[in-house]
Amino acid sequence: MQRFSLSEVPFEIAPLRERLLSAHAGAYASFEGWVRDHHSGRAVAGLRYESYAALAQSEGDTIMAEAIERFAIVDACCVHRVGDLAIGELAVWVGVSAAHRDAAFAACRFIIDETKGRVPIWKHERYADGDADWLHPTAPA
Amino acid sequence: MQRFSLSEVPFEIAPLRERLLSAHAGAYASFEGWVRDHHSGRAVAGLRYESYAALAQSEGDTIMAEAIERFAIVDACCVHRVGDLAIGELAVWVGVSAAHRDAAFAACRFIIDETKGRVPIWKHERYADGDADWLHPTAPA
Amino acid sequence: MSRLTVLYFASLRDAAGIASESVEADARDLRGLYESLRARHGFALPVERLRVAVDGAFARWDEAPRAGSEVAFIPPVSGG
Amino acid sequence: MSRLTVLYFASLRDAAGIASESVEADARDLRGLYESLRARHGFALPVERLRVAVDGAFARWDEAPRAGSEVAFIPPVSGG
Repeated sequence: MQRFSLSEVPFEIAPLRERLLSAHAGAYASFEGWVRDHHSGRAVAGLRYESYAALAQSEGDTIMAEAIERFAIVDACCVHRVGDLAIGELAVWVGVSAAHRDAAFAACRFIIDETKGRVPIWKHERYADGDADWLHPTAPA
Repeated sequence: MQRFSLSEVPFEIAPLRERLLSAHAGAYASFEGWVRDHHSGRAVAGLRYESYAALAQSEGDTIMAEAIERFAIVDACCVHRVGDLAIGELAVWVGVSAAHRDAAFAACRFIIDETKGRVPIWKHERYADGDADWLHPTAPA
Repeated sequence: MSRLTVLYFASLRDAAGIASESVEADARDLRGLYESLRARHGFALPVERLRVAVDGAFARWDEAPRAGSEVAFIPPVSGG
Repeated sequence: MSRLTVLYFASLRDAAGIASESVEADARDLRGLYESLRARHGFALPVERLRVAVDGAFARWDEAPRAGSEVAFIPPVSGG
């Protein structure tokens, strides 16, 4: 199972979650990032995610391996969209199964934080006023 | 929308999650508790949840109101199964939408912790060796 | 004397062999009511490990039993 | 002189007007290579805010440019 992947098209969560189900796991934590209609006080019309695909894949793989190593989890998966997204669309999904909820929550948080901080994906926001911009945050988002 | 509910039958997550989607929400955290095949080193064959339904409902409602009050979230929902459950079945589900992930994770954790600690629901485990027992934990589980 | 209904859940119900019963309470407070029922049914759980509810809301152990009310003894919960 | 390929992403690509180009690198290290390309294309981001990758793996700024390699300058990321 490939734990990290980029998707150029909308993807279904259900089959991904299904793969994490296990008779040994009592806890499952998940996170979803959705495209919001506002950012820093500006009305957002839509956005585009661009990635350096080869490096994003290897960095994503590294993050998932770190999560498996650090936390007492059964399995984990993360999918990040690239391309054009509309308001309300799913941008990123993380799912983690574990025997206990402490590890499930901690690993889920770790994966989304590291993905946002390290994986070479960039967000290009189009604003309602016609402006558009690349987001290059100065501090960890 | 009733934010907390007990369910005597298996329930679908998708329509519950759907109700939490919002153009204002950029983050969604969820938690699921599944019936594990082991507990404290013993092989578990299945379990039954019993509740004091009237008090469980009012205490659940209180927890959800506290979560809405304490955290910067858009909405939240929690459903807990009662009755007989097999290994791998969904026992409890929590979903939270928020503008940002900090609040989504914190509220999701709060709701599952408080539900486990305060809502009058009891777990009766049947073990593979034929034994069975009510779980009355001495410390917060 | 107050006639009221007592509800039993989980291990208390198993020990009592019934889910509820109507009792004549002569105890001064709910704590005393539990102690007398514990003696009758042989409940393992001491009052310190329970909570008590009256008519569907959590109550205090030092409240007096009210005639016609529904009293529930709440063992440590284990949902989730 | 090392002929290599440079990849541009996000605001760097917009500023350069191209996604990649083949360059003759005469800089001593990758930091120097970025500085020369920054001067040519007018990139707003200083080297301190970037990371650098060579052939699909993160690299160090003090590495020497290698002929035939693929160098990518990584602006601050904003996925999630």
